Amino acid sequence: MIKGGFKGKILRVNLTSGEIRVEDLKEDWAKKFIGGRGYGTKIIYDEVDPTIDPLSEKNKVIIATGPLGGTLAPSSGRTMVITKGPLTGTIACSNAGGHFGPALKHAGFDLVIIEGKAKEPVYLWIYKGITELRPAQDIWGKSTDESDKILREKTHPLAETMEIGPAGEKQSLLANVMFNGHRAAGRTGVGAVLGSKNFKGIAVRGNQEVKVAEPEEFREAVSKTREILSKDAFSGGGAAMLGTAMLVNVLNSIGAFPIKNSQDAYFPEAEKISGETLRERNLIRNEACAECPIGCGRVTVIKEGKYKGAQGGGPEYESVWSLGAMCGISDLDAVLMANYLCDKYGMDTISAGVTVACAMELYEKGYLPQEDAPFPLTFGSGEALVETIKLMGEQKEKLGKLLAQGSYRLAEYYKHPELSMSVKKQEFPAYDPRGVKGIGLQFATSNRGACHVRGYTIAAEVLSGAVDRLKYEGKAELVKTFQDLTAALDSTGICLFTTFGLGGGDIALLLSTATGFQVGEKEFMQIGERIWNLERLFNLKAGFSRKDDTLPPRILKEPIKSGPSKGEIEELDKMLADYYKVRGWDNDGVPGEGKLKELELMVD
Amino acid sequence: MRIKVKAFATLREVLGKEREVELKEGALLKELLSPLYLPSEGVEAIIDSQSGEIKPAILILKNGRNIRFLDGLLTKLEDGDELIIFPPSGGG
Amino acid sequence: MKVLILDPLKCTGCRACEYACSFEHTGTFNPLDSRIEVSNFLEDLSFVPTLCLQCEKAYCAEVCPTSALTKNDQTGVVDFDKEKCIGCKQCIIACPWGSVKLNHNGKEIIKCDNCNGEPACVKVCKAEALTFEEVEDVVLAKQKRTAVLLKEIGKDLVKGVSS
Amino acid sequence: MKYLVIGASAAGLSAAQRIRELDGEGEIMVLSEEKSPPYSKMSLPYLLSGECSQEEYLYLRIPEGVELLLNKKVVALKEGRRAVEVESGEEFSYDRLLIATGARPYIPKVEKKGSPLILTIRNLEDIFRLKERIKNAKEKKVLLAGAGLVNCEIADALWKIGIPSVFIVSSNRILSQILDEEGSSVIESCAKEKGIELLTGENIKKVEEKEGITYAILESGKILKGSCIVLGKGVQPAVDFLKDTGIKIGRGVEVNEYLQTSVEYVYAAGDVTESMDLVYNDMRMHALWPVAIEQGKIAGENMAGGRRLDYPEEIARNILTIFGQNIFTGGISTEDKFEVYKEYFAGEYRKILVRDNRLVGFVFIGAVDNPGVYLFMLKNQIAVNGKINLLLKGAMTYPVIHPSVRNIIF
Repeated sequence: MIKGGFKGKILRVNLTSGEIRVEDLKEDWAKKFIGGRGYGTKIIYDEVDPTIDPLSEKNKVIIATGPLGGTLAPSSGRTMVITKGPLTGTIACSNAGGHFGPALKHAGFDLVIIEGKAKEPVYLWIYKGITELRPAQDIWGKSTDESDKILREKTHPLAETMEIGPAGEKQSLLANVMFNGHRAAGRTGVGAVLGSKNFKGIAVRGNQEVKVAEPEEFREAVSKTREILSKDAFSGGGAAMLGTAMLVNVLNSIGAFPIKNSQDAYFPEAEKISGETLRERNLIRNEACAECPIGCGRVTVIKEGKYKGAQGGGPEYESVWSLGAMCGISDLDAVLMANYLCDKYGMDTISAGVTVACAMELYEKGYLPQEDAPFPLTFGSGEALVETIKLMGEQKEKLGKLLAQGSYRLAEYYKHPELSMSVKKQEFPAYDPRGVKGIGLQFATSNRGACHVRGYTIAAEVLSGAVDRLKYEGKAELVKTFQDLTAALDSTGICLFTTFGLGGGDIALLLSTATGFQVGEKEFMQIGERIWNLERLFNLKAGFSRKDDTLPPRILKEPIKSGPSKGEIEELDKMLADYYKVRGWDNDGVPGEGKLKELELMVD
Repeated sequence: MRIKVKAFATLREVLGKEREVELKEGALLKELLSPLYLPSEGVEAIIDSQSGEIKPAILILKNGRNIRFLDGLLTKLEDGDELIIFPPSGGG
Repeated sequence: MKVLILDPLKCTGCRACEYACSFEHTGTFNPLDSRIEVSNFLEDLSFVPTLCLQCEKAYCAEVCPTSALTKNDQTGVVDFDKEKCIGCKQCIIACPWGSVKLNHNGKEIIKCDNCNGEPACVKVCKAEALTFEEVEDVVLAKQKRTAVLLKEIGKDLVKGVSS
Repeated sequence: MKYLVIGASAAGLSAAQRIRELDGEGEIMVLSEEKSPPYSKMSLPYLLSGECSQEEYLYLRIPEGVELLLNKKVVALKEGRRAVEVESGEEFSYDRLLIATGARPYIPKVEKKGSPLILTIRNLEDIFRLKERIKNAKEKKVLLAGAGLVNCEIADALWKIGIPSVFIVSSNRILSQILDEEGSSVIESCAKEKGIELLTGENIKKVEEKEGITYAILESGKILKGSCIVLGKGVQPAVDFLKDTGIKIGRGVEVNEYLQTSVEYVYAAGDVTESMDLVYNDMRMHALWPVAIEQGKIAGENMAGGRRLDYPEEIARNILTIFGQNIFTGGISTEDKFEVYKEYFAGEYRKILVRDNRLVGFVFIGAVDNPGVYLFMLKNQIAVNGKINLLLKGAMTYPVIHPSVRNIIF
């Protein structure tokens, strides 16, 4: 019996048959995997053959909330999108902020399973528990912000929406899933899977309550956690002041801020694209996701120049970096414009920026011939960035189509795959492993390709400075801890940023009082480990192995040329074997029977 | 000797964006982080007045290296060093 | 006497106030059970929280046939006595601000009661868009607020709904 | 100054209150024809259903310093002498008079045999009589002649206390005075679900009582059995005593914009008056509780010589909950006119009518969101400016109407 937190209902939408079914949430699964990422992964693991083509009809997409979504738990607005990712071929889980997740709960559902393929474009309307698949031909082709507007026009002005843009429709491997046109579940190409299913999106509005199992205890847990977050200097003030882009100066100051496709890791012009500058030049106001006391979201506008008047959400630190420094660009207006465009097309800003950077290096080195480039793709050119993003988003010309497949496939096409700054074909985020050793191990072992939010060791290696970023010792444990914590956290429905203030115990307390499950810190971390291993099992079955747990040769061999981390390379081998051992896996990175038994994953 | 001190984010309000400080040769970080050389509000934001230690999660870099992994407050400064101070931060 | 003050320019749209309000009054989370409501304007990502102004001459109280709604001179709050309420809903159509509302299932009347002097919404408003402030002369303060509000609104009425 | 008010309901008492506020000296007297202290008539169905748990809750507050006399039925107005005469022959003089006698149920002619019980619901005693009748009847079912607001509320109250009922209506649907056909059919199906029957195109021809059972013989020949018959065929202004006076009567007592009648020093307010309708642009009866309160206030203000307030044009509006559904209507709600926008989804019916960029009517069944804001828009004829979707879905809120509030601290 579900006592609280969860609504206890799952919506299964078969696009092939048009059938929509309501199923019960399985309590034993909820106990073992919580909701969100964990529960969604379990469904994908059980129902989707890991070897399928991610863009085939057989793939499924889970849109999931967690048990803390729709409550007053801090920052509980996350929505998870789980599928087999087309960019990587791995299990994929991307998540976004905003208000969609809570709205889905208020409409009566913990998660939605999208399966099959519609003959014609459709969208799903969920209203107070009543559902309907409706034609979406006239929204197909529209940008995500337009789509959001039309969906709300067609359904309810106060509906929360989820949508793909032209990138997803055209099955770009960089396609994301957007929420209300400005919050993104960005990575691994999840939007392309929906596009392949002719599924434009969801509009949802509900009227149901979300209950918690132990209201009084939950109230206390909420006050306590909100208080901790308010007192913490970052979550209680700094984040609201500068947004995530505050990190530009931090990472650059330690010389781990990759520039020009990671040819170096120090950007002399960083200040021009920093959070401080963004605040001065472009910030209109802060925006917060559901129930979030941190409020890191930016609403910005371009005040002058060619793009004057353009306005939107963001950019986040990662986007400022990928579209800025990584392309050698210090023109903040161009970066903002590129960021807004990515959102409109429904493209992951990180992968898009890094792919542009890759194209620029290919071009400058002469590997990408001039006849393939409609204009010079030179590092540092804001105009080239914006135009390249348009090519990519609209898949115009030969280059546009190539760009839309991401940096790896682009570089491979031009015979230099080593110039793709990616792991398992997914582009790097904004941290140079050569300057922060643990994050390199995290990139290499992440279950969805290069990624910072599967295990944000930056918090310990750089921000709190609890461990030395340049040492290799202890990083395997550190990475495992962060990975497990995040996997469990992503399953509750609250935001990763809460962990700057909250520990596993605090989150476990929120979870326990909301659901009535007795989960302590230890159990919570174990749930995370269980999810992590299940994701690994999926990837192993999909054909991934130790050889894929690696980093681009540049990171392993080319020392950083300038700045505070000058001379550093990443010696991944010093950590990888250790990591497998800490995880209880064999030398090939395969979880042993003992580990699977311990995690109660054997039956599967 | 001259040391460059840069501050970011909220600390800019109390320390200024960037300044140069003139110190005697061989001075330690501890000596620099005093009202003698920096605005007292700035020092208060960095140093816990009770314990005299650096406040948790304040990040101080000397030439890009976290001073925690050098000699902490006893880190020796040299002419031309660049000191960067961040308030607690996070990101993603 | 203390009154709730709203500053829409500070609102980040997190809706924690709605959840806190709902939880305080029902023990569950449902924005539709919240006395305070945040209007979102996605076009420009701006947000406006609105709640009961506790009018000096309250339309809701005036039309209530059973005196379930009464102005409390001690607290300044227009009190709602659920026991006396028969559910005729005259109050919700009388309030031009939409501050006396129906709950999520459309069955009960809900109205801001300042949480008996400790508003739950204020406690969770990290952005400080909502504050609970002591004012010396509530009537005067309210008159001033209403005057400002009405002056601005007067201009709006001529223009009509913002497009 | 001597103020006399006839009628102790919403209009009368709100006028008395306003007069008292403005004139601390004058004598204020309110005459009521009823024996019980003033109570809220619109709440009677709630007393039947039990939603109003105590009779006292219905009693209206008598303003301080106002003299109330019960059991004084006014039978004549002596305009020359500035006095009224009550049934007992007693006379009450005035300097200013307010007619707030309200309305009485319309009773059609029906053949009766034996002592059949035909009730109307207007007064407190009516509820007690109905309850008593049901209690003693052999056939526990109420026959409702007419399906207007009152009878629908009675049917709903009866359903809540477990008593079945049957509607007998001459028209083709229920609530035809406030709903369009789609709206009616939504409510009819809800009624059906609750086991409430509906016979359309029928009239009661004859009523008989045999062995404690009431029989209604319909024009079609059909015979229905029940505990009693409740007549709900609308109301008429209570103006009998104004016959042969100078008070002009149209649909109701005619008043000018200051709520003065055609006779000097005599005002009228509430259900007894007719008033200009803002959207229909003609004189109509707006026999509505909040209208009575508002009119009472304005009449009181003018009688006490305050600022001469002119009474704004009125708007028809209704909000009620029957058979588990909320219904909210305003302005033009029974027909499709001008620009019509409607939607029926998930059991919710919504319709708005727009004329010249202004909202002129609406029907909301099921979800009733921000009704006060809608009424405000209707009353103030605020430009809609293309926000049709927002308006249709019930999402109009005051920050949308008043964008300025986005930028001010209040």
